[in-house]
Amino acid sequence: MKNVMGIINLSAEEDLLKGITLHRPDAAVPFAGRYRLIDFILSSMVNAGIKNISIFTKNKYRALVDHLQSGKDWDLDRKRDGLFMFHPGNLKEDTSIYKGFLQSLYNNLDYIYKSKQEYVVISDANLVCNFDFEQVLNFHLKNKADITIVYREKDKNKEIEEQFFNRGLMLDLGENNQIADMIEIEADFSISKKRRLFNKKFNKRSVGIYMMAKSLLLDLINASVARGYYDLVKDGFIKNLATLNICGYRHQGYLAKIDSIESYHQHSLDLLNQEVWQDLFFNPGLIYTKVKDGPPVKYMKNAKVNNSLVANACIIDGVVENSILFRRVKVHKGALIKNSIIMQKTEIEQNVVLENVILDKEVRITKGKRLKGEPNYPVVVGKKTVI
Amino acid sequence: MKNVMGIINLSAEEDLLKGITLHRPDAAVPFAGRYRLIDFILSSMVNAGIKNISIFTKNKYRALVDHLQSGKDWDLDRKRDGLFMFHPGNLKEDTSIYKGFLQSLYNNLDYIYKSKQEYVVISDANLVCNFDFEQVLNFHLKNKADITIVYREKDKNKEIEEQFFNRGLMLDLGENNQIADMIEIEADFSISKKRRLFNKKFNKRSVGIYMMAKSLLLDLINASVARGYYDLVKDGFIKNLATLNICGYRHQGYLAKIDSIESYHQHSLDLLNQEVWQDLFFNPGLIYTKVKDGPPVKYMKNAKVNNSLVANACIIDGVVENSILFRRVKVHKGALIKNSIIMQKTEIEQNVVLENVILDKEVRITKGKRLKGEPNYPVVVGKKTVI
Amino acid sequence: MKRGDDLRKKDCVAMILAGGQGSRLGVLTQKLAKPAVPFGGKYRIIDFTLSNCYNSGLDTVGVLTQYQPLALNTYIGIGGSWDMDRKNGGVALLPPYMRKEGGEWYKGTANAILQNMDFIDSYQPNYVLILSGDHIYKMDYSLMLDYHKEKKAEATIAVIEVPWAEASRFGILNTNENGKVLEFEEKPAKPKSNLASMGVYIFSWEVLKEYLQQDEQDPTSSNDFGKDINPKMLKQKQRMYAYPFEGYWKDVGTIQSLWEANMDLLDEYPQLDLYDTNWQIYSVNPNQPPQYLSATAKVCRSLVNEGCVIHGSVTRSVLFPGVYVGTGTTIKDAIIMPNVKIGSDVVIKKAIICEGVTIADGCQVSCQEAGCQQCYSEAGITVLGKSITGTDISCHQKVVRRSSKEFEGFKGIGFNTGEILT
Amino acid sequence: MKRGDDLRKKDCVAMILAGGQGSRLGVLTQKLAKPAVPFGGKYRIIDFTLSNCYNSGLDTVGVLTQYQPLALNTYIGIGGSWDMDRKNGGVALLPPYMRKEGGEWYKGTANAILQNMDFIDSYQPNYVLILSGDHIYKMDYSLMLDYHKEKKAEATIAVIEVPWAEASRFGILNTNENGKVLEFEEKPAKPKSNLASMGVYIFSWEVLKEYLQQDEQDPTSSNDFGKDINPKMLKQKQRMYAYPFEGYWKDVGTIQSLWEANMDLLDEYPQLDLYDTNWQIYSVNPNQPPQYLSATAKVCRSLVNEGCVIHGSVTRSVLFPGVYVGTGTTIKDAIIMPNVKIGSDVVIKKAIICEGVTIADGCQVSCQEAGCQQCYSEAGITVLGKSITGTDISCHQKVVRRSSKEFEGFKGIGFNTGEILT
Repeated sequence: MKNVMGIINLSAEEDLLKGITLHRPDAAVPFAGRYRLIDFILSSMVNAGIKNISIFTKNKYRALVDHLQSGKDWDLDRKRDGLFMFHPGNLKEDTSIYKGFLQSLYNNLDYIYKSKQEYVVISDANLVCNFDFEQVLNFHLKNKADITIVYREKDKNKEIEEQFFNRGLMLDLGENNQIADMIEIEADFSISKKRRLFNKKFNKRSVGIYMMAKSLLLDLINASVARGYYDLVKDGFIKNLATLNICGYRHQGYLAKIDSIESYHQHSLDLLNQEVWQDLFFNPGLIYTKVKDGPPVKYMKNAKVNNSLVANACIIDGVVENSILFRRVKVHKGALIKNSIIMQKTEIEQNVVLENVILDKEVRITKGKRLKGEPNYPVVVGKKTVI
Repeated sequence: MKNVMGIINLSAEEDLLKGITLHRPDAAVPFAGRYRLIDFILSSMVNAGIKNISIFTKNKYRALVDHLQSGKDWDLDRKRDGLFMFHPGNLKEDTSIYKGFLQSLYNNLDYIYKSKQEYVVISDANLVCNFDFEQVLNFHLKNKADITIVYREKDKNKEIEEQFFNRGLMLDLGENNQIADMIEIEADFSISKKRRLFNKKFNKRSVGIYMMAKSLLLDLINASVARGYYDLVKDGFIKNLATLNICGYRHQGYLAKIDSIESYHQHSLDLLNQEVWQDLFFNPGLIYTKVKDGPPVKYMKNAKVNNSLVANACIIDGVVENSILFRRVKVHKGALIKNSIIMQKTEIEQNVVLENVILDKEVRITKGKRLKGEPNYPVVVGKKTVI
Repeated sequence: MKRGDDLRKKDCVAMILAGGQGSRLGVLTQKLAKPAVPFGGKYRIIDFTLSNCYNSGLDTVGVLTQYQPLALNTYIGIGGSWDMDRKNGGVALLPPYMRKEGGEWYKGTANAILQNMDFIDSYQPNYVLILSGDHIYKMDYSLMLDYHKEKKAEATIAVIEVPWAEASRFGILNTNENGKVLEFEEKPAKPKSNLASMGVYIFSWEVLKEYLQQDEQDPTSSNDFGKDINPKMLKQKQRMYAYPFEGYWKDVGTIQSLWEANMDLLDEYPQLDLYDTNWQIYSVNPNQPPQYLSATAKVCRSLVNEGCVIHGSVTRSVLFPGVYVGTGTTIKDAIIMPNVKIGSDVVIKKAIICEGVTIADGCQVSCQEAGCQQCYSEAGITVLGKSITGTDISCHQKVVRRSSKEFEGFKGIGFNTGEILT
Repeated sequence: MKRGDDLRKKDCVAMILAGGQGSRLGVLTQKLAKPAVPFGGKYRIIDFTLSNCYNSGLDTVGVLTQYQPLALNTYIGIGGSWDMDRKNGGVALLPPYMRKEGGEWYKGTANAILQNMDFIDSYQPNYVLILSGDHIYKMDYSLMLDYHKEKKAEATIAVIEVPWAEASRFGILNTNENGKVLEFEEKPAKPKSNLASMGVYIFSWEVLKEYLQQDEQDPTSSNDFGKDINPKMLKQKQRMYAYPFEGYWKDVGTIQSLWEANMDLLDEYPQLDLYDTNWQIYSVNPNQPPQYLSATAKVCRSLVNEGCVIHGSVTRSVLFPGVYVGTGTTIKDAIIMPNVKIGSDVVIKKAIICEGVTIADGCQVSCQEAGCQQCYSEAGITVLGKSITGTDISCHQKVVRRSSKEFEGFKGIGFNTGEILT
């Protein structure tokens, strides 16, 4: 995949994870004990041999810059190509208003022009998956597609699946993998309208990964921006449906799109299935993240931990079930944690009981306190809160 | 100097170098063949053993981020402390308006609090010097100063010196190195008023380097921001002149403050004095910059280069006098370059004549063209121009 | 040009002796230098010495290698993990090398330093700190250097109080009330003091250089600090002081002491605290997902690292990254090194399982026969250096009998068979 | 876990032989391995091979060191300068080392590879590329590897056409029209072909392994690729091909060839273009200010690096970083290595001045007596390895007579006296 450049698009972010994204973009939300959301798609690109990767941010990008730094931990600190970050409005004056993804691309057109790769893959950042980009490229070439859009089909009936197929870019797939029609389902569509569209023909959802020739992307950017259009999908894809060969590639492995607190909570707990764990972290490649120094987990005398993921440097003397513990969490004797996600450097004191909660970084729950949410409505506690 | 943290303040920048700062902050302006302005003060801090350095930017910081990256080339890519960059308005929403340096500091108060050093040195970024911070610390401690302000005294009568003392923060030094009074001379003061102030008592100019205890800085920030004041000098220093022991430290070595195109041009040509060259680049430490791969300079058969500075990877077959050539400049046969500054990747074709010009990066002057400015009014040619 | 030129000058250079074979660690050091042996669920032994250097503010460190250095070289690189990839100074790996006059291997600890005099001289240091790469401890060398300067000593030797009963197993220093060394006794039958040398020395470089050169001329010398250099210096009345160190310190040169040092970490409040962020032990960080403990797991009084998947019961044990433990398996008092795959219904007791080993379902690793030479180390600790995948399991393979349960062959979920080590 | 586990597998591993003493370079390699000798005003010789690897897309390189490796180790580190500080692969420095059975120095090129079989095996490569660290050239090894695969060869040897008149100085390969090697001739009196071996080999690893092990059993073997392995493979009818290379290539094993290769760079359009950004030669970049040419300087047909200060005249010469040239001084046909300080009114002709040397005012470096053994190298090139600061200058010091001008002692502006190199 030396001939493909990667672009990660953070422009679509709309603070869907309120409460844990106050100080960070969605892409920098901690996930799975030691990662940030962006690690999954970024590592997938690296594992596919993509060596030129850029990230187009929208706002609040400091957390992301701190996380990625020079790209060294993803092996992207390179003399040629490597990792690039483009922030809005810092090129000329900082008075410019953010207009859309295509505007960001247009502002950095020289970078895209100069890049030596022939193909480009564009991806959203909020995808939890270990994605095989090589297969998409093979599909793209085999189908002689102008644009390939990766989609998922509904295959289970879980509540969370329902949500997933109730929004976003929905595809109507025609013959020969060609997309016959597509529509962006907005949040304010009525449920009955959504159902109708889905049942009719728009029953495949784009996951937010697109592949095309770099030259075509340049054409789309120039043509759209010249007319004052700034949306890649609506202005670049849908308006050109008639003239371009746009194909759909079906992704079949594990993939979760994190776009709400509920999906964050649910998909975090997905990882407690050992098959998902194995698939997500090892297949086809490893997921990289910013490495941190820290000793192993210490299980004390009274520890009882079941069906849980635990990151390094935790010290556990309590009971933990169906939960995810990030780095340096302390669980004292007598504490009980169930169906919860506990972020970095949080301390759970003696005899605390937690169920269906999400604690952000550096929270402290003092002796004997109890917090309980519901699976579809977890209690979220903000960074550095003391309860 | 393990006990001192460094802060580089870019907030005062006002695009004084129009023409070569369209895409960059003053701090990122190329200087002396292979450096950026910020390299001098940053290297001085590093050489003094300061290991925790932060840079507070105002706008257009991408060029600076690209230049500094992880800080590796300044030996600042460290597990503890190291290099930090703080950009305005990216902490919360990007709607916030830039109010002033103290606001930036206030927005990142947690970083300053957490830093383990007891003292802080704050410096502007547009200083060309090889500064000995250890002497300032010794002076500060010996004089039991609350704040030490570094100043220069007028010691020559060159035109450029005149300019230097006609603006900025001017000090009236009393006894025991204590500052009796100070005044900020604004650009719109009449020349006669400036002269009067200077001749009276305000005859020492602050170079923009301040040292104080971290705890005092925190007090000044909190007190000022709470009242809606955001200027370090006017609100933090001048208003507290009566209650604080503010001392002046006289800097005697080479120091140039680059705040206009003319001073940029003149001070660049200062370096053609071998004593200045030696002083600036070796004494007390080395000046670091982003390293770049490139072969040595190649002098061809017709090369004739005198009283000039030449950076690596240039190929020269023409005549160069009293000039500065950045990396990868090509000078063809028959070309004549005098009193000029030629930035990176510029090509000077056959029989071109240049005198008193500043060419930004990647300019191309085609065969036989002639450009001529005056020493106090150099011709400036913008990036990527073809003439 | 004062400072510009002086940039390379360093007050003190540290030299870590990391070339020893560590033959008493048997199979553990067959393809690995002793300082590279895994320790504490995450680290390699040399991490402690390197982290001590960094935490003490020493940024110029030579690591003397000789025996099986590849893993160590790859691991240390240019020292980035210990923040020692510095422009001036940093970590240098120093193997023996050929000169114009030919080359020779390091004959002893003192000879190793002698052969690298040029390296040390290039920093023009006032002092040289000599360290071993195979001790587990946290120590601020800068305090010892202050002590050395304060005493105006030519040599300072760090000492630790050991129980009187054990003193005869150590090199013992007898000092006066000011800490001045009066006498050395190597493993004295009747020790006069309980101050044991820790193998940590500071020398004034100019003085040491002379002794090294002198010692090289002496054909009877074993070119060793403890045996030759230090006694000679004492004899010739050089100012030599003992620096008293308090805290945890352990030489992990034997299977037993290595096992004990690992177990020490499992105390409720261990003397050596790995979780103290003020004196962190740095290491190369593996890239593994968080560990997964299944519904059937039972883990307590243990250290477990990332990438582990545990279905069985683990008690008072240390698990390195990437270990898999099947259902029904019981592990107790054991050290399980990286990427070991353990099947179901296995029993492991008081054992060290080497990196990458695979243990099939139903096996039992803990020899019942106390006299069995193959399985029992001195301390009754089984060291397993080879996978058990076949049915022909015998004591001869340093492995111990299967349980009565039918052998089924190990099939981990998606794990390949580990590499065979022995 | 297909790819997760396969991560370390590499199609081809490169091994650079960098252990040679290079005794024909005399004083230049007294304290320095040959591949670390400075070249071309900026580089060290090994930069060309390392850059070729990087530019060819090879990211796994072993560098075999033995003789005076410290400068080389420090220089290469983990390969960051060549963008080879990669997570998987990268550069590994491979000195000889001790095993359980003891250690031995590298006996020959083949033995050096044999001793590092474990290292190569850890990447499970299909092919191994064997390179020398002392040739100046730009070559895309990936094309040669394609050729090797296409020919289904077991061994491929890169060859270059040399002038027929010089062919008898090289190892010559006779091939059929398809490039298949039929015969080797080492320095043949009457060469049948003008295809000379460049010392660049690709082997199929499994086949090479066998031959290395076989060769080790042969007590008469010198354990060398050119003399032993390749002839044996040919004799036993292994498929061996010659890969024709076109372009600049030079073995810089002698003073004369080193000097010539430097001078070749000064042609108006040199065959080896250092300014071509598509095949850049990477090196560790010094941190020096731009060079300063004063009002009296006269520089042409020369390469001059950063940090130089020039007041005199420099023609057809190569100046490394940090060189100072005083007023009235004339330098011609010379190579001036880093940090050499040259006073006023000095004359230097056809010479190589070693790193850090200082030359006092008025000295003349260019022996007038053609028969003088001390000053003249074979090619009439003076190599100056020692500073001239006193008045007792004689031929014996490999330095040549002062001009008649009164000796004044060199006082550079703020420069300290360079270190004496012998």
